[in-house]
Amino acid sequence: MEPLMAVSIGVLFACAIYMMLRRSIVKLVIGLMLLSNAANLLIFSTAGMERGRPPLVPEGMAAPAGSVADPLPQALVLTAIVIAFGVLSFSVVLLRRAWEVVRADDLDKMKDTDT
Amino acid sequence: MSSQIALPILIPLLSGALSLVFWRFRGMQRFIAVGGTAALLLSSIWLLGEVNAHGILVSQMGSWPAPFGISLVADLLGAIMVLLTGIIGFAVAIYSLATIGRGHEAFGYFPLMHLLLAGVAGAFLTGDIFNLYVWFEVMLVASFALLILGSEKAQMEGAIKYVTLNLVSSVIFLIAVGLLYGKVGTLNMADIASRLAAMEGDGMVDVLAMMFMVAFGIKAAAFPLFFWLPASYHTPPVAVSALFAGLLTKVGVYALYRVFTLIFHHSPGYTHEILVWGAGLTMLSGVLGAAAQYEFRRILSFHIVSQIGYMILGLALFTPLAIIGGVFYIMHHIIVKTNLFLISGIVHRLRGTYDLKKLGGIYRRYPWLAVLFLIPALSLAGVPPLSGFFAKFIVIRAAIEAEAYGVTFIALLVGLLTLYSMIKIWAEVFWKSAPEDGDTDPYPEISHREVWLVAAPVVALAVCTLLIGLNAEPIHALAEASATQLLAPERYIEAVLGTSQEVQP
Amino acid sequence: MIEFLKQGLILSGAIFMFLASLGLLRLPDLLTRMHATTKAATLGATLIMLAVALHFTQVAFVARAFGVIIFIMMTAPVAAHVIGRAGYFVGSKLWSGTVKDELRPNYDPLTHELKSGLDTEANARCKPKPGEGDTH
Amino acid sequence: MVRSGTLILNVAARFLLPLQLLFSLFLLLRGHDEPGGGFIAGLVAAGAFALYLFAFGLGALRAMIKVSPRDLVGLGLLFALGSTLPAWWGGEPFFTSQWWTVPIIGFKASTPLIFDIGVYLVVLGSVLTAITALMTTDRDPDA
Amino acid sequence: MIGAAWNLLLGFAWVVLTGDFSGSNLLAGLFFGYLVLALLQPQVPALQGYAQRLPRLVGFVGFFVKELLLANLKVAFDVVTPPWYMRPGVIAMPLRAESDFQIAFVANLISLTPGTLSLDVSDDRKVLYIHAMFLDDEEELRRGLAELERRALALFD
Amino acid sequence: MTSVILLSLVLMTLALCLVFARLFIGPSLPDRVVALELFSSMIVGIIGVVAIATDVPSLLDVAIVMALMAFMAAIGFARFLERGGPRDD
Amino acid sequence: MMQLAVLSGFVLAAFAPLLYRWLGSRTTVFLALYPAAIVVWLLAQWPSVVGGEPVLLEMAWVPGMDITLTFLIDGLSLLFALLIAGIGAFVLLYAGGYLHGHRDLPRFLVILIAFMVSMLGLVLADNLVTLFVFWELTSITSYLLIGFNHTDLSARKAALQGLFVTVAGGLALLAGLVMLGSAGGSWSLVELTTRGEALREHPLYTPMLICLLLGAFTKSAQFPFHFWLPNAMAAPTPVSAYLHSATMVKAGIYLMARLQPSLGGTEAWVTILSLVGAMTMFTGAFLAVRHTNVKKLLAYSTVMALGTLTMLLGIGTQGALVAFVVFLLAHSLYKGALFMVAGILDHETGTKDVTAMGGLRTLMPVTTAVALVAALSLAGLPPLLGFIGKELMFESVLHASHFTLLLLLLAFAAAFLTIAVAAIVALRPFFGEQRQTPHVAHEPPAAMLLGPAVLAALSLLLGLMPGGLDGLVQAIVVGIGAPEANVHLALWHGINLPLLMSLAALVLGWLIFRRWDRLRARLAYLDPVIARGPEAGYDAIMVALVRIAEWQTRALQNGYLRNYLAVTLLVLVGLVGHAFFFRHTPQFDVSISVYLHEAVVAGLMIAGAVTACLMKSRLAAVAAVGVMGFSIALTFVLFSAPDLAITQLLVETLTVILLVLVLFRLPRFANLSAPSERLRDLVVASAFGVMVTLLMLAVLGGERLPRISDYMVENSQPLGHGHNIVNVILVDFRALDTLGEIFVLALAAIGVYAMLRFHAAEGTGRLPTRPRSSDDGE
Ligand code: NA
Ligand code: NA
Repeated sequence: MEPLMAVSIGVLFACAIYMMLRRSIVKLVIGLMLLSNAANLLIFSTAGMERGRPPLVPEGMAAPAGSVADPLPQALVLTAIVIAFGVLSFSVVLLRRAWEVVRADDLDKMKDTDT
Repeated sequence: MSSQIALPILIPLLSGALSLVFWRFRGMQRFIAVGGTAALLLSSIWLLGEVNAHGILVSQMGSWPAPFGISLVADLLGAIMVLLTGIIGFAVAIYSLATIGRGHEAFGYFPLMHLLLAGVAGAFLTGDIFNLYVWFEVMLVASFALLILGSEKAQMEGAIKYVTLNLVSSVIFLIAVGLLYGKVGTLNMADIASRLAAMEGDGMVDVLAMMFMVAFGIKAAAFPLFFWLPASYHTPPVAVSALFAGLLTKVGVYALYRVFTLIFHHSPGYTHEILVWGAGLTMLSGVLGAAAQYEFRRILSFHIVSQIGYMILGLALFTPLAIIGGVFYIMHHIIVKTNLFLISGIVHRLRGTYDLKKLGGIYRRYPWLAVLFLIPALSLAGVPPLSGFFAKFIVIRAAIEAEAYGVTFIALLVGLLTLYSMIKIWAEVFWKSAPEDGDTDPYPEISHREVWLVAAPVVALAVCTLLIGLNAEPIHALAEASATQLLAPERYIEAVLGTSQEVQP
Repeated sequence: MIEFLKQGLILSGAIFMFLASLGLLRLPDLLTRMHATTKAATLGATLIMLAVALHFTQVAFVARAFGVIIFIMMTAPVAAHVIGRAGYFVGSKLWSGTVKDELRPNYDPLTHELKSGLDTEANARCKPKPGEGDTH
Repeated sequence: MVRSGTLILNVAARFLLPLQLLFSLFLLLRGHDEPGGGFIAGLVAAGAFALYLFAFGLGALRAMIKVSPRDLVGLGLLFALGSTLPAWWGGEPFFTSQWWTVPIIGFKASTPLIFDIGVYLVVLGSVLTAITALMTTDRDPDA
Repeated sequence: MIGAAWNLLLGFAWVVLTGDFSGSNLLAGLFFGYLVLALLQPQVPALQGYAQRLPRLVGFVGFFVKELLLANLKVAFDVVTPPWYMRPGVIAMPLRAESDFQIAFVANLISLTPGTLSLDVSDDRKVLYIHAMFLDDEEELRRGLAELERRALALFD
Repeated sequence: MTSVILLSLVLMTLALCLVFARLFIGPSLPDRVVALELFSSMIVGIIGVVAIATDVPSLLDVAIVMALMAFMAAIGFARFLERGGPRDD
Repeated sequence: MMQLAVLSGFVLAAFAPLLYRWLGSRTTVFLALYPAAIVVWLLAQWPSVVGGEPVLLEMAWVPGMDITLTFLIDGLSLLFALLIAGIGAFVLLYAGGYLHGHRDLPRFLVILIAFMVSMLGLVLADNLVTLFVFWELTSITSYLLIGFNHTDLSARKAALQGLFVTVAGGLALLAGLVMLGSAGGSWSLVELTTRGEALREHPLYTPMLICLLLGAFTKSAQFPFHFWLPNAMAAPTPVSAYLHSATMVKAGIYLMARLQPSLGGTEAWVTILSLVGAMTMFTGAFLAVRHTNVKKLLAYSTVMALGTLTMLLGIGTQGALVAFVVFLLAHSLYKGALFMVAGILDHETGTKDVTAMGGLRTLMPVTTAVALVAALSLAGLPPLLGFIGKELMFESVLHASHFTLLLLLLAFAAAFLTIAVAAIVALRPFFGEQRQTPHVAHEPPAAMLLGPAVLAALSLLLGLMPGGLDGLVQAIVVGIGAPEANVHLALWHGINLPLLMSLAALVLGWLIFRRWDRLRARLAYLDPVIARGPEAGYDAIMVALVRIAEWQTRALQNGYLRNYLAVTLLVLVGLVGHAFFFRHTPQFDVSISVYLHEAVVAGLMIAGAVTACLMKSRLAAVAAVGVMGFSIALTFVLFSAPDLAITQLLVETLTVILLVLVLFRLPRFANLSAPSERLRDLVVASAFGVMVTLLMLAVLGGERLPRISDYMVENSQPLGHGHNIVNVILVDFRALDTLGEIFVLALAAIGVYAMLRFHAAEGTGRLPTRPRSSDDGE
């Protein structure tokens, strides 16, 4: 499954980047969403994927019998998902405020702060 | 007892949480701002003292032995950076009392400031690569929020670029961490280092090094990844600019130092050579960017970029002397650059603009401010005997001794152009007479209390600059000790992993 | 026996789900599509959860399986109502085969008022015009 | 004017809210042993309030939860930070977990649980802060 | 409501008394509680009609599942066969239900029943607008809907 | 994994594809929202089957959350439409 | 500790304004005591130094960097220090009169004293770095002095020019000093003197020499860097008298003399120094006669003198070194005096134009006398010290080993032009018919006359009794590289070639003086040529600098986010790609086991993402992203991550809600990019995607190490008391991550709240805002 995921994640990243390179801020935000999702999947699948063995210790046991999916990347991804959610909600609102202030969805019209 | 390493992180976190709880109580927030940053400063002084006395300190969070839990590690570089964070935090907190508008205070300025400091301190102290990512994000989101506080048009435009490019950097970092974990199965930096050392010859190490280089290069605003910085740093309230200017990019630089001395130091002929070129181009493009500007804060912003080049150069040359120079440069720069931004804020307060063409006459009206400007400005340009001179001198000496003549030339040229920029500000803002007929001042008089609040941090930082210059020996000794540690990663690894047996819970 | 029942439930649930998706794809207008989704998917999920209840015999898991059934039955119609209503009111086109529409005359798109129409029974009985609904 | 909700939605919200909140507490408390925990539980609770918000509007939500969501955030952060301190008090590194058994009911209290409660409150408070802020400005046109 | 609360209370009391905190024991407690309440019902006015609800509920669920399955098959048949046999339309159904909860309950049940979908309730809460898929026999449909409403409301008596 | 379960899984994921096709085609926003809503309902079913197939009851919690919360997305969309968002958007 | 005594001058400088508040116009007298005391101290070192025993006062500064505050007092530094402190004292007094009542006098004194101390430090320092420190300080302080009339644009420009040129040279000097220190293995001048042999054979000798000389040449206004010096006459005259005659410009000369024993004598040294020096000498003298401004005349003649000194160092014979010392001293004395006279003229008449003055001898007889004596020394006429210097100069040029004829010609030309300058300066204002000047001239106050009078008198005295200098000159000459010397200075050497040359020069010079006005008119034809000289080069560089800067900014910081992004990503792909293909041998282990439904889920994920890109409608794109999110959740379900699946779908749901709430306000998608742009972006995006895929495959296929998570799996229950390992990691093993993460969430919430409400609150005026105290980001 991992090689298939590698390709899928590549496509996801490509989509994300493509969206971010557009001039519309809305597309930029959608690109950011795709980007963080792709990164999370990458962490998840690069560590190896395991079918049907969630990292849970059965009731009454000290450790799972046999191998389980690596819990650490899962915890990392969980953290990353929540962080991405926070960042994304911020960006979404930022884009709305930017639209209200600049009155354009066109990023090319937002270059006053550079020279 | 090294558990207190966490204090410089927990104190600002606590201050931030408390100011959040006291959201509606302005006085309380201001009190926490001063008290919290003062406590941070004290704890960071203590930490540096401890590290200086006892070597690298390690604390295993949750008592989980390394590499399984998260280790906080304070080596000299980390402790120095934390101390600088404390200094800058305290200075900016005082300055903010006078300059931050009520609106900003009412909408979370102080909690955001505390949490920014927490993120920065966390990044300096963590010994875990993913935890570093988390602190980066804390710092980043705090900076996002500080950047947009006020919702001006320019802030929004700047913030979009800032946010986007920094998020890209975070994602690159995250990808690199994911791949690294997949490869070596650990997150503890010391453990990564020792495991990668065992894998030497596997070219993936260099590939991952490139990812980290770009990720941190963006954070550090290195060429050609710095776009977000000049686009945004001049837009928020000046206390925020000062905080950013002093600390944020330096976290990127710190991360480069950490990673490229501890983890990716096996093929410096490849990785560090790229860094050399990056450093040279960063210096040059930053300073040229500044030469094209006529706005106080924009000039200063571009100079952050160019100075970052010097710091990276110290790392890139990768000789003991160069690392000393780099560390010295970081110490000097954080103080000086923050101070310059604070001064730009005072000028703005007095004259209502940052535009050099509209400014003037400050030298005549406020000679004390002129002197206060000259100290950091000349220090930034590397004029002796101020702090910047020694920083530049060591780096250049290292470059010449490493026979990197091309980059030496750039470094010297950039020094000249930096002076040119500072002199431009001096001539336009201070010497030139004010454009609309000299001494008529349409701006409200600055109150005594305000003067004290804005001048105290500026004076204190200027005194630091002078002291670092005139009494360079202790700072140099510190930088030297820090460089020795950085160039002996096995000591770091030993400190982190070696203690793991004793703290077994 | 239980194994056989379980497999039957799973398969039929899967089939209903497939039918739901087919319906969604094939049916001609929003409201008819919603019929397919709300019921068939709910039924499919219910059947599968029954299989789950048979599979995991512990009470806690059986309870959870029934919990899923109950929750999905509570939420699916609400979602359908909300979407259907919104879709209708913003003017989704009705299928040309639609035989009547007793709502249209009682709805004021400007005020979003929806009358019962009981006072003017005649209105309620009026014939629908096929294809209308996009007059916003 | 647009009504904040329909009758059907309102009834559903009124029924689902306690259900979802209860479920979120359930997820929170047994998250240490089964899927769940502070984040997930906080997100579920936030979703529950969001539903209520959509159905009854901002005023009703404010009347119901009384405290400002922002204060929930602050409180949660203090909880989470506070949970790290007992270990320090006992001379162990921060975050070292402490376990106590509550005498009568046999419930196992622990710093990780307090920490998770902090996480729960922060997640809930943050999401609600964002959503209510968005809804508020949605009110007055062109605010 | 009071009946249900009592039942719950008795169930928990059972659990505590037996000292067995498993789910099955709670079920048992609830069942015994129900029995007790059914016995007490004639004496206590507040519990009026409580015991009758359970059989009604069981009957209703059976009715509902039957409807659900049959009508689903009808829709499914139409979906898989190429031509459309359906004759959709929106009808107004006068409501007997009065409280918000009752109205919503009826509306959701109608939505879950294949072939019908509650769109909205009129502002005066007298009429439920329903989208129906098979209006071949409108009167039959209206009768079916009324029957559903009646059975549902009976649960509240 | 028995063939029935595998068949069911394939059937349901293919069903997801059909749903996605509707989402892609649209044509109006409500159509897409319906598709999304159905998508999430189907996932509940799939989770149930996977739970049986892998013998992991913990997955039921995922299904419960899905059943309880996923319809919120539809409610959000509906709100957008009701507040005057363009329906073809 | 004498070092600190000298450097305490900086503190004295800082207190000058305070002193001025107490002492008023007597401040300068008081302050002059400081250099006077230093003179006394220096004179106390005289016997030892002249006795061939240099004084070395050791003191540490930054031992870690081998930087010391050690003072080296040998002949050379003693002479320079005496000149600096001595003339400094007079200049202070003079400034008190010249700027009497000027509101910026206190500030002026601050900088002047700081400059003086820096200059002293420069010549006394034994450590290369310390020398450089003071070197740069003189540049900065002189910048502030040149720009004293800071509201005047031309003064600011001149100051910048001086600074830019000298600091540019200073940076080259720094590089040179570093090379010198590294090559010589020491940072001490004394020690380096003994290592000349090794240094001259060091591979870095030539670059080192060039760098050091660049520093010296710019500071000492050597051709082609001479232009800044005349422009620096924008400074008040005391500054010119001090900096541009006696002290700062001689720093470069000092440095070259210092380095003579370590680096001198090579082919490169002789060639560069004598040619540049001679060229400077001639250029200075020639350009001088074009001017009527008395300060410019003197400034160019200073350029000429500096050139002469450089040339003499280049010639490097013992005679040349003796000539160097005498010429140096003579020049300092007469030029200091003449500048102060020029200042008196300016101050008293209100003009600097010599053609506007005339017949002042009756109004200011003392000044006239002083001017005459100093000018005679400038012209190199007996019996003044300048005469001895010039004769010795001619003598050593005649014995130069290289370019003898060329040097001789240029030296002769410079000599007669200088005589003309001397005549113009000393005769034109004071003799001839009296002219109307802006002020009615009269003798200046004594404070202003004292300095020039003493300096002129010294010129005369030392000319008459040069023997008193023998010891010092000998000490210096031995110190700077003559193996052994036996110096006897005398006014009269009999009739020899140099004397004849002097006579010829006198005649020619006189002729030029007589026909000066016509000559000036003729020379005006040369203006376009001169305008294309080095100064034009400087201007061009400054213009080019700004142009390049602006071009670069337009090219890089162009404001287009997508360009920034594309560049950033391409850099990443380029660097990573290079490392991947050239540093690493990829091994892809593509064994794949996939169930159909898993593949379908992955496909749906991709389909959702691609659809999100293709959709013309925003909400449809959001829905497509939702599909992707749900598919990811399903992937988590299929691959044993229930916690992740729950989180993912909750987050996905809330994100949709959030997006929908926000998008409601936003405009629809507009198609803004051209097809070519889209293609370009597609290439960038694909490159990134391919990179990620390849990296993942490489990691999956390569060697992999055991995981730390095994420990967590083992210990989650026994030590962490939890059955859900992921949760135990989140709240225990890696609780610090989680703590950071909830702060991120909290921060995002504050940010969102502030963004939405701050603005709203301001709009309704509910917010108490102080005017102007909150910064606006203009
Ligand atoms: Na959890
Ligand atoms: Na059909």
